[in-house]
Amino acid sequence: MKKMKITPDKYENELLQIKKISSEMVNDCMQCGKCTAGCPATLEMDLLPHQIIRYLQLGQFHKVIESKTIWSCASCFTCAARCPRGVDLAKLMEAIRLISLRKKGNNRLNVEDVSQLMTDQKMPQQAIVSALRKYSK
Amino acid sequence: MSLDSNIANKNEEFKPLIVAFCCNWCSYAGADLAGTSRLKYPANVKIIRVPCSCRVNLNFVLRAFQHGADGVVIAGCHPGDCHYSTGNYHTRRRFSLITNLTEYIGIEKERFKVDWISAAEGNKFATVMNDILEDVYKLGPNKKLRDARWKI
Amino acid sequence: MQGGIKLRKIGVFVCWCGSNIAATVDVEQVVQEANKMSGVAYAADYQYMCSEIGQNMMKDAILKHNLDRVVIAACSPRMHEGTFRRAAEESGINPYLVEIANIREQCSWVHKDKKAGTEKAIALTRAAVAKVTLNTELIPGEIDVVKKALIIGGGIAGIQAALDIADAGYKVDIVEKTPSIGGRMAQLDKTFPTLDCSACILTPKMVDAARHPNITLHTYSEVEKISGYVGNFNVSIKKKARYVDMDKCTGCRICTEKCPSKKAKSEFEEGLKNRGAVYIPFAQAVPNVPVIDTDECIKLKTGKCGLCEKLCPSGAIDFNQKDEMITEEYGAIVVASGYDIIDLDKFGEYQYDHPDVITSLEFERITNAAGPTNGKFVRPSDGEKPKKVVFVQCVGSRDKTERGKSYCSKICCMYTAKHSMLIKEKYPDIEAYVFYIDVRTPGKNFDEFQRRAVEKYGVQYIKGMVGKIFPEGKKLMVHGVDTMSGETLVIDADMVVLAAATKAKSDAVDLKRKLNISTDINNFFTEAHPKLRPVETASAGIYLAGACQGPKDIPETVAQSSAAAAKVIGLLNKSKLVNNPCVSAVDESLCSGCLACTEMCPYDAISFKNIEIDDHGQKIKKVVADVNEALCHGCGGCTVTCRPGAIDLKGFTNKQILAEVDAICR
Amino acid sequence: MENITKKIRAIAKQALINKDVDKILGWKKGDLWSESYPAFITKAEEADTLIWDLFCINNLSKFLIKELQKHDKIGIFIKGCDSTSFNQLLKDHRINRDDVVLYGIPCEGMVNPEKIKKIMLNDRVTGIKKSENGFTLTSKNKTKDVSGEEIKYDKCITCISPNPVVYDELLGDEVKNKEREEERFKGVEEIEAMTPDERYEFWKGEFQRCIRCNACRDICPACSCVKCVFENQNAEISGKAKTEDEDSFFHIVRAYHVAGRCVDCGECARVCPAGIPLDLLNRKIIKDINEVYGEFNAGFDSITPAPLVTFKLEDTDTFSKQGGK
Amino acid sequence: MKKILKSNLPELWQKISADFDLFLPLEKNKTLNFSLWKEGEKVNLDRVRTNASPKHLVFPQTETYLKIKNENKKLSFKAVKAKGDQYVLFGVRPCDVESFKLLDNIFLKDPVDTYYKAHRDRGTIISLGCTNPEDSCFCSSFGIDAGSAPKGADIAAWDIGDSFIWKAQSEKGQKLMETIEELFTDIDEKDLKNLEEEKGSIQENLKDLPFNSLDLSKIKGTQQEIFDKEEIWNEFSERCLACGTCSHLCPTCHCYDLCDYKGSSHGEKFRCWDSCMSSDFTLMAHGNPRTSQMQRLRQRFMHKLVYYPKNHEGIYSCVGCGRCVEKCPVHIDIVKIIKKLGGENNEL
Repeated sequence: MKKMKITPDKYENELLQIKKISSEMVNDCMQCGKCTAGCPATLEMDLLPHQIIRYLQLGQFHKVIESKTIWSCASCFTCAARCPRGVDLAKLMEAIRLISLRKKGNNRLNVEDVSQLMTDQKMPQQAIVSALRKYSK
Repeated sequence: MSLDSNIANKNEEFKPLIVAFCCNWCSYAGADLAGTSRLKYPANVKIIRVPCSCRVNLNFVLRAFQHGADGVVIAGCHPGDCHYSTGNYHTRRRFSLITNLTEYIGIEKERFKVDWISAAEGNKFATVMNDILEDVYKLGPNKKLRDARWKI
Repeated sequence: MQGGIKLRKIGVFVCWCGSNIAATVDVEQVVQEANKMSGVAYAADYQYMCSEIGQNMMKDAILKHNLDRVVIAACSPRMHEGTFRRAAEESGINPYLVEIANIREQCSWVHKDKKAGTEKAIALTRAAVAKVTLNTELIPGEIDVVKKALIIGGGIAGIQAALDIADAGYKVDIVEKTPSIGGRMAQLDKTFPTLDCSACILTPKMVDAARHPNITLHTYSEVEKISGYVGNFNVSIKKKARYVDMDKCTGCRICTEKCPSKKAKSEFEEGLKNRGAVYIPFAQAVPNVPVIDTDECIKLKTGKCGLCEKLCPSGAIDFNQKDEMITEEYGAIVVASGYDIIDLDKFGEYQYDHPDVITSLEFERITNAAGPTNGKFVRPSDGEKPKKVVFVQCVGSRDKTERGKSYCSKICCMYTAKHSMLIKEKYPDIEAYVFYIDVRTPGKNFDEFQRRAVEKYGVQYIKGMVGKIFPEGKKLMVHGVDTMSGETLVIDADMVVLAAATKAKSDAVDLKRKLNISTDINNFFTEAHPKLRPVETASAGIYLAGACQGPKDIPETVAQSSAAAAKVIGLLNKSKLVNNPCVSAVDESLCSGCLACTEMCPYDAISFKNIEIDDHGQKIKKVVADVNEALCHGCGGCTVTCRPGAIDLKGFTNKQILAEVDAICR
Repeated sequence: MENITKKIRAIAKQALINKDVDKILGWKKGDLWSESYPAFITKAEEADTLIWDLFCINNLSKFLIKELQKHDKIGIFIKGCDSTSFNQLLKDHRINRDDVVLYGIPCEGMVNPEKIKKIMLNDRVTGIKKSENGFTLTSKNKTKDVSGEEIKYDKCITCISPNPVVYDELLGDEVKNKEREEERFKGVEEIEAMTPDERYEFWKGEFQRCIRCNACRDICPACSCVKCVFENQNAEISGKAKTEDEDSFFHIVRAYHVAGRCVDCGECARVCPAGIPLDLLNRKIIKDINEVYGEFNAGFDSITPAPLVTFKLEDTDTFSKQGGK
Repeated sequence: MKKILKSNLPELWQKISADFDLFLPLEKNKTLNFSLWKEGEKVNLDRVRTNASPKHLVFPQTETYLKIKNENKKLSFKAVKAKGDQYVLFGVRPCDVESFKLLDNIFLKDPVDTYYKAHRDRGTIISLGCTNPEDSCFCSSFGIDAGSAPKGADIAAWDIGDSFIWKAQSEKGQKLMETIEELFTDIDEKDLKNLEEEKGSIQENLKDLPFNSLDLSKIKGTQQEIFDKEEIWNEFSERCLACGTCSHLCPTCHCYDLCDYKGSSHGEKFRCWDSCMSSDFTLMAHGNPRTSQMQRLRQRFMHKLVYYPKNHEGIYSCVGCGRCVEKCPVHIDIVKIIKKLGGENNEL
């Protein structure tokens, strides 16, 4: 198994962005694994929830962003509810998902764009609001 | 956060003076802790040590304003934690009335703060000081109650 | 008016504190400015004023320039005020003619800009000079010491402290809330890291304490009120009604066996066993005298029964006993009130309400030969012998959420290792798993001990936590993770032992108020200094021992107890105590006798007296306030209630503080 | 009023003849229609000079301090506000209840000559009479009917203790009409509504007129110190100088010193020769105490401790964000 | 003599205040005082009596006369000159005008009080006849004529209904009137008649004042005898609050105290009004020579009615302005004292 290079600053921006979106402190985590232990969706995961955080702590953003895990997370918040350190992993997962979405490009939503979205009568109000909340950060 | 940086771009003329009366057991220790943890707050804050916040007399506060203070802070142990068991309960009552009275006379409340700062709250000490300075900068120099003869 | 001060010869000494001060404060400039201040006769600076050389430099200057007052511009007075006062005294100046300007903690360390820092340092020095100009010689008063100590709490901490003090020849009273001394340690089965039986080492000490001529036990009693001050505490103790005459009772236990009411859960057995309404908490209890539980006793509730009364061969049962209040005088107090463990109802995932999920303390009882199962290790639910036991550590410890405690409970790693070992020792066929976040075993022979569990007994240590537990039939499905392999795992356990976090006693806050000492955010009592004064409180004469100050294991507790005992002995050994001379004083010519101060004083240190004054030859009788210097703690609250300014605080007089304000406002 | 005067004289006479008291404190009539002043009598024959009319505004209680140093037992006539002052003096341990015989007089409020002069400007008043619904002012060449409100002292209009709260004997029937008591804090609220700068300007303007005569202090039943801090050179806060800062310093400290002890008799404002509304300072503090620490009326009894020498654990404060919690 | 229409007064005030400080009876929150006039202030010339007398203009309540600097422990002293610009004081009633003369007797006699002199010299005083004297007025008892043109005034003025008549009495007055001529018109017969009527009506009003019966010549007894009438002094001092109202409001009281002030790095010596009522009056190292309130109160009236006349050709140190009668919180006033001392003509 090849050695892992620890590169905390390589993905500085991404990590910052994660923090900005999720406002969670990954370094609070003590790797007790309670999130994983309680997670109902681990079967579908290539990286285990606590590993996601571990990799983030080590700056291994690429490993995280490529993992199936972030898409398998059902956001059931069991991890968040039980974490003794008060880290909301679900939020982190969401943040990573967002970044990956953004990487695909053209899905930033600016306040200016909202007006023309409004013209679409079929577009539900809530969708616009939550879209703005998600894609404007 | 520290104001030192901000001071630079504030008008050079105005160097506010904050007189802080700190109880020996909590707030003065809190100020020391702020020091030991190298927290920054502007040098405009000058501390006077009193055994207990209940030692602070209205006269001291007025005298400070008379002689050039732009803000006054009285800091004591949190209610219930007074080293003299009940001293700060009296501070609380007295200065609830006094701060209101001075405000009634025309001294902005922002200039005259009373707060509880424990020996462990170096952070809070710095924050309280930075906050009142922020406010005093907004208000500008205090001209009220000034003793015109004090400085030549 | 403001003048009228006779010329002073003040010496100002500015400290560099290496670069700590000198880096942000232009020390030379401070000295220059100081020289200009009125009253200053000499000013100088030095790298380390607090050093031997620095102090000598000060002493020499005092003699050379016959200075009568001293200002030290250096670190916080909380650091070295005492040092410099002593030095001044050695060179013939009253120690209270020394003032400190705090130009380190409150200046150089908090400012970057050297110009501003220097200006402030000068201002602070000027303030100190202004104050010291008005300082007066103060001579401390003397108070007698009551040669007797009070220990609050009869656990191992209290017992150890009591024995040490008593052996030194001083009287000691132990006040214990429960019917017997012994505390938590009495509940334990074995002790780490030696695995010797807890009772075997504790019981002898309990007996010693009971037998010792200098020790008086007040069991089933509580401290009601504490007044007074170091050397002269006045404590009222409530002795709760036992309904059993301690002198008559022989401890034959007939009553406890025959008592018809058996519903009460035994506190000592952690609720795993019932006890009678009249009971002795445990076999080796000291004193070996039962108490009657008023909530359970049929006689006391309904007036009927009274069986024990009839059966008691020595007629010791006395239903007319009432709570009794006694007041005693003490010179010193040791607080050794112990700890609790958190309740687990907020941790639903661990299924604590399931009978086979138990806390470590319950485990101690179950494995104990004298315990509810007589030492047979069986499941509480069906009395069967378990095959797989899962231990979960950090249950509520290192938990930043409101469910738990942010600190490490310190003892869990070791006793969990102990527990797993005990099982394997007795029943090698049982599988033991330990879920942990970290294993922390600092301490003599601690790590060796824990490794033995792994290496010799094959206890399965899994780095990772348990996420949830589901009962399935007779089994408990424990869902956990091994974070090292990255595998999630499920264990079909028969029994789960939770290492619940320790916490401060629920009545700690109450006790703190009575003692007028402080507690930290977790309600553990705070020591006077985390490193240098670990067993003293901020209140003179009150000391701390054991887990009431923070989680501790037995060796540490015993060590701290002996330390506290040493402090107490040192105190009681003094023939007289000097008290803080910075107390209030009344100017009788100004006092109107309104006595507002007497109402305000937190220590009832101010009373009144009738005097006769001579007003231009005319004799006038009047009432004036009168301060008891021994009781006065010098908070100064009275000075503010005094409208004419008749009562003032030595060392912090109105004039002095006004002078400081003026100096700062230059 | 006339028959109260009769009673006063009768009581005073008896008391002095029977030697129940050594001295009687009451009021006498002056040369002008508008002046009645404190009178102390020791001889029975002087009793007939005592009166009770619309101008007996002087609060007599404070005189007891000085008089009781000379006499063992004193009889005193007291209005509502005098009686609350009396209680305050008891609480401040300045006098003993047993040395005093209290003759209470219910009071419907006193008349302010200044107000009358304003109404009858340049037309000299010669007398004033009670009419069925108000008063009739007579002057050289006309008479005018006015309502009580027009000519009574403001402090009397919003008085909260028209009847004595403590007495040994009550003369006349208690008066019901607590006129417009609820407007007691109107003046305070008006000032509170101003901006800080407006407030400062207002008080500056008022204090400027202060001539430092200390009448406000010397008349005040709560200012009973043997030596006032402003006369204590050592306190270093008393400046005799007439400067803006000294003036405000004096008035702020004076107001605070009577905080929780001021019985709101309003004499300070009444006697101020510069017409500074000092009661607005005292009332502000009273208002705050009521709001922050619960309704408290100084002098309504002589036992409840003053708000500023006690506290409650659950007290809130007015300065910290968390309100002291 | 010239006259000015009341409608022109605002213009007059502006004109004068252009090159003088102008002091007028101004009404500020219900109290009337001589204060510096500014545009929009409420002038009230109807009430005869201002709250405080105008003496503060010539004898400020506080006046610094010496400054001491302390630089690096070196002291330097600097005498301070009297401050203030030229001023015009209008609306002074004859009694207050008279009071200036009484103060002159003290301060302008050798050694001259330079501060007082400076304040006197820079002022132009314009008196005003008392159209409506008040009950408490008793100036006539001191030979002051409320309708006359008092000698002390640089200009004397009267209210004749629609306008004021001004009569210059000194060079100063002359000068002032020249500078403001254009606002004035010459007077005709009718005006003179009105003036006489005004003076007449003033005398009318004065006739039935309650205190007309005062007659100080009836006060009998030597200084010592009066001094010894302790029962009288006791009766009054009993209720005296020892406040300074009387002496501070009195136009003729002139006692002052010398005080020190300590500044940041300097000191000041200043004088300020003192009151013989207060316990620290003439306080000395050994204490106060007058130990009781009785003695202090006696001092005040002995000074007004006995000592001062003794030193100044029998002039009493009172002008009957009636301020003490109005303002004493407990109605101790010179009228009652005079009457008690027998200074009353009971035939009237």
